[in-house]
Amino acid sequence: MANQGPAYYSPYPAATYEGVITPPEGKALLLEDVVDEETAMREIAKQMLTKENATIFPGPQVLYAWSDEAKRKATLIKEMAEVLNANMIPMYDYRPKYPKIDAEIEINPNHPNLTIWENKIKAAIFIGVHCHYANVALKIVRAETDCYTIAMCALSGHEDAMATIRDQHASDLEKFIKIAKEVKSELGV
Amino acid sequence: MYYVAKVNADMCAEYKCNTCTLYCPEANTLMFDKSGNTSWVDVDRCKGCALCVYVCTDMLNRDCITMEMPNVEAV
Amino acid sequence: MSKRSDMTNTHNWSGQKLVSTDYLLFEAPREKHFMTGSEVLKEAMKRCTVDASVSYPITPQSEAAHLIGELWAEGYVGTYFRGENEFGVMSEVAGCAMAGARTVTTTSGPGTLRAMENFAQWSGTRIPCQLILMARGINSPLTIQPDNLEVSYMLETGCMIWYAENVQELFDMSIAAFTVAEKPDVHVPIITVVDGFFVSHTREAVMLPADDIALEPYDPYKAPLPPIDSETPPGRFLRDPFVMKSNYISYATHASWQWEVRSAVERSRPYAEHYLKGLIHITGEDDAEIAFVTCGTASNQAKEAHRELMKLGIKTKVIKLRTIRPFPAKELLEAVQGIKHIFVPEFNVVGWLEKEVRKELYNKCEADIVGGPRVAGGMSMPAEAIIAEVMEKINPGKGA
Amino acid sequence: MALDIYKINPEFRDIMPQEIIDLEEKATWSAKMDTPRGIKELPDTKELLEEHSLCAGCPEAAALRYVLSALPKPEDTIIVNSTGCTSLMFPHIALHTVHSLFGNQNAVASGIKRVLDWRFPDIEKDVVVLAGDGATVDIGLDYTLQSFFRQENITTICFDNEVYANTGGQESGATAKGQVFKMAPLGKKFEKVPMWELATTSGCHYSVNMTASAPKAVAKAVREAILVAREIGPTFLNIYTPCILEIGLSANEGLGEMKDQDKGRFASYKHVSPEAEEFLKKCKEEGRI
Amino acid sequence: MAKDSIKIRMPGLGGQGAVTAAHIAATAADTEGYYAVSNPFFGAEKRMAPSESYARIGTVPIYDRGEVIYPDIVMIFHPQVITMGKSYTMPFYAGIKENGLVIINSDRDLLTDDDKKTLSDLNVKVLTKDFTQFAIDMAGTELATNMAMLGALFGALGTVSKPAIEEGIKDRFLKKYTASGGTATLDSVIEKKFKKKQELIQKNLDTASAAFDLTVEWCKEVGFEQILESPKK
Repeated sequence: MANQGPAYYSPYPAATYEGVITPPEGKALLLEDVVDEETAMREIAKQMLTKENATIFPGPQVLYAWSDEAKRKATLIKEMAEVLNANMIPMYDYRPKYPKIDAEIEINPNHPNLTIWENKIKAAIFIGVHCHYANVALKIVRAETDCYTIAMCALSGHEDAMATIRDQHASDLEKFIKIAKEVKSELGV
Repeated sequence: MYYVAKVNADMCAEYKCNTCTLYCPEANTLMFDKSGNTSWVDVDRCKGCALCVYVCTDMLNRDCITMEMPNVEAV
Repeated sequence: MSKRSDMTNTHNWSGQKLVSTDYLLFEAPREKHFMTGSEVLKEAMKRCTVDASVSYPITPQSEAAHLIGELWAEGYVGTYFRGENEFGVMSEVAGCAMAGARTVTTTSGPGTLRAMENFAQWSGTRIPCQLILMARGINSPLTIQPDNLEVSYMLETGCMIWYAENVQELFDMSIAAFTVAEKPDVHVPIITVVDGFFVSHTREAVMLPADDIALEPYDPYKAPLPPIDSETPPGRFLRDPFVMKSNYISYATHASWQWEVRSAVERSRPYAEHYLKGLIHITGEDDAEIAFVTCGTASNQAKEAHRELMKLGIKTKVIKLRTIRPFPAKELLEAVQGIKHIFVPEFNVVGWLEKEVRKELYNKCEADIVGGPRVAGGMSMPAEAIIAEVMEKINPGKGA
Repeated sequence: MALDIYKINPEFRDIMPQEIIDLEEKATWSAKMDTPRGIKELPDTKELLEEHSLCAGCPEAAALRYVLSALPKPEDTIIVNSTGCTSLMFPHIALHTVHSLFGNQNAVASGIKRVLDWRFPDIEKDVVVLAGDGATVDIGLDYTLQSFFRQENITTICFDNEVYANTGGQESGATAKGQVFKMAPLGKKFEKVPMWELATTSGCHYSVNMTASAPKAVAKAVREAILVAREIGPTFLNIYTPCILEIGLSANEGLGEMKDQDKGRFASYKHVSPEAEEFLKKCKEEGRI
Repeated sequence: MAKDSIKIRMPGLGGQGAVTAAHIAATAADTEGYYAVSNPFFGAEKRMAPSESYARIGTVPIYDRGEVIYPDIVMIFHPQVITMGKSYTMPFYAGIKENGLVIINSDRDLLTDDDKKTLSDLNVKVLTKDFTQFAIDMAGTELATNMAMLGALFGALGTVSKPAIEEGIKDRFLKKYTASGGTATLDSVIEKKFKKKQELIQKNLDTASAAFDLTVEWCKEVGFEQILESPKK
């Protein structure tokens, strides 16, 4: 069984109970520290490039071709996965799935830990997941796994992730990819 | 309750009938193969209610469907 | 009736110029008017680019509900109708908000309790609607008079709760309320409370900006959950997924969901801080050793008492809580530094605010806390009663 | 745009599970079809329903297949549900849906419909309520009828199994007189509530009582009811979907029970208002039915 | 070393009698002189949908309630609990304690190498057997699967005697219990299969007894030791 967090079966306490909330505009969060966006981007790239089975979890907002922004982000996320040597596993919707998910190829916000255990994922990026479900999933992952979670949010960010950057639009992803490439060559991986 | 439906494709194809597929309570479980002209069962989704046997045997007098033990493969 | 398609980049469907909340609240020039709480609520909603409202009669909120109906008839509100009862109304509000509308409704006392199941559903489905609660006594025996016992039932619904003291605050707060409730990381319902009659039916001076400006419209695509409109993925989406135990680990899902709703309320703090200019307001002497912790009309009454006590040479201060959920614990603790006696005057029999204050200050503050005075069932709370309570405490047996 | 929300970005096609790809490629969306979609596509297309946890042989599960196959425009249809057995299927419908509280489904649907009409005046967005008899006739009767009185443009479908099945078999208003169920240990004391008649007198323009024994008949009624609701006013369908568990039948006996009741408590009832009749005639001429 | 109390988790599918099995297990243990409690945990209580029940048995009073998060014994009533994840916990043995036991009703091995390693590291023994076929052979119906599983449980415990098990079974089928509609229906289906209630009980007893003996032998073979203290008489 996967390495389980301190709470094991209960996602408590949530980060807000420890006084951590979403970062202000223009800033990012690394654990409980408010930092500059670029600092966070570098750390995110480092985590993804050095942890085992790093994986990107794209959510519905980027998986489907419903807007120009979604189409553009899809291309960038694919490139991001290549730069980070990361796998991609989709969170294609949010419904509890019956009778069970195929944890090898999909992730569900109601029990995201299953996918993380199954694939022994030690670092993961949530992107394009609606904030509420991202937060529900991040709380469970935080409690039940030792995965380093990263939320790349188009809105206000997610304090239950270990690293979160906010207001991420297509141009910001381009900036991240550029930084990730730099970090990659520094690390020589 | 360990049984799932099994369609005898040869017999079924003789009737060009898809009545059972409409009555199956489960979605995308008892399907119709247009090229082979026969119904077929997605074993993983079948709950074994045997309603299709009622339709084929009792309603239509045809006996093309039986209930059988499925193979459960190790994960 | 107006059409939503009449909206442009600069003006809403009723032709009002779209402005930021900061401009509307803090920068736009204001003029003095003289009106009741119900009337001022109409003025506030008129400037909020409201998509939908559902109403139902109950004293004392009926007037406000009529007036929002008039706004609809005048073309300011998108859609408006009368529901069948409060449980129905709050359900209809849920539907409106889930479908992507900025939605407002009003209720009072027994209506609030009738609708109760909906409030937890509202927060659980993360809709940012606004309920203006004009507090009134709840049965039995029947009363239609002001009394805020009903608020205690609302405390753990997962909704934000703000409390306005007077007509002016009702105007400013109900505008800020939409703005804060609609922040993507907050996005939970907001209940703006005023004491019925004491605010709804009290006419006083109020400063209002012009009515040709209004808030930017609500953008449902910046919500933490997709709106129910079939226009945004995932196509396969259930707004309130029925997570049963037969789906393994659903207890973790349900627990996380609940904690997430409460986390959302916590995330509103910096926004409320900005738009309300502080979660608490303090009136009185910095070096006072006596404090009144209040909300709503009790704040007014305590300020009267404060002024009279000053005449007797007794220094006090009034710490008015403007948000109840989230509870301004840090601000309150700072405000009671150096205080020896805390009084919590309330308009209900149970003293729910006293309990909240005690819980937050337990082991953190040396002050003696007195839950009183209390009135209920429509009584006013004269400054004399508050003064008597204070004098009894600091000068036992001697009276005021 | 509604159909685009099912379109997968090419960059992710290779990581998407087959059922999601099937939904895009093989489900019957109205925008992709020249002729009206319908129940005839069921046997060989991707359905709008995934696996769920209803009992083996449950007639309600079959009826939901017919309802979904008959939606005139699924990509622009919102379904509102209530608590009960139906809520076990709800999370598995491939559309935007709401699980409301118990009984308030027609109120939630009213709010949704009015706002969709406000936000999208030029797009036909259908709102369909689907709930059991407890939700429709007992706890939610007020909200069901009031939505009819208000002439809301929604379709209400009651899956009538004549019992509270999800809670373990208690008498409901739709239970037949004399039936012994929990909470009616001496048998039910009053007649089955004729909800279809109440619907008619409360202003529904289309009201039907039927069983789910004939898939095509159910599909036709659903299609007509939704079209009438869209253009004219509220519509109601009462469909018998027996709880085989609570009446002691085996998993394969539900269909026989429905056929029996075609001549019994669910003998065909159909009310169509004159406006609706005229409208349906027009729809038929245009090939929409 | 034997413990003063153990917890048993029984995931199965609706209609298989896992709830009844926990009920009888606790009744039999109580008859034997143990402290015992049983409880079901209903999700959507549907045929073929996940359903779980729990029994706790000890020589000391049992205060623990609710679902068993940390079991000593896990009894899998249906292969789909594993193959389709029809369980409240994933993986199905989540939380199992050292030196525990897993009983699986299946005609073939369903465990992955990872599963086997995890369980063997914890010295958890696994008994996989087609108890449904066993029930068909013994009682003539697959509906006696739960009786076979019960027999296996008590065979492995070794400290609840056959007379106590008999008492548990009789108690369940001869008294009137508050059961869900589904359970009541299945009760009547089982009853219809036999001419008399007495015959039903006898067949059930025979099935449980045979599974008991078989498991006693198995425990000797694999070295599964007494897990629960003997009752204090």
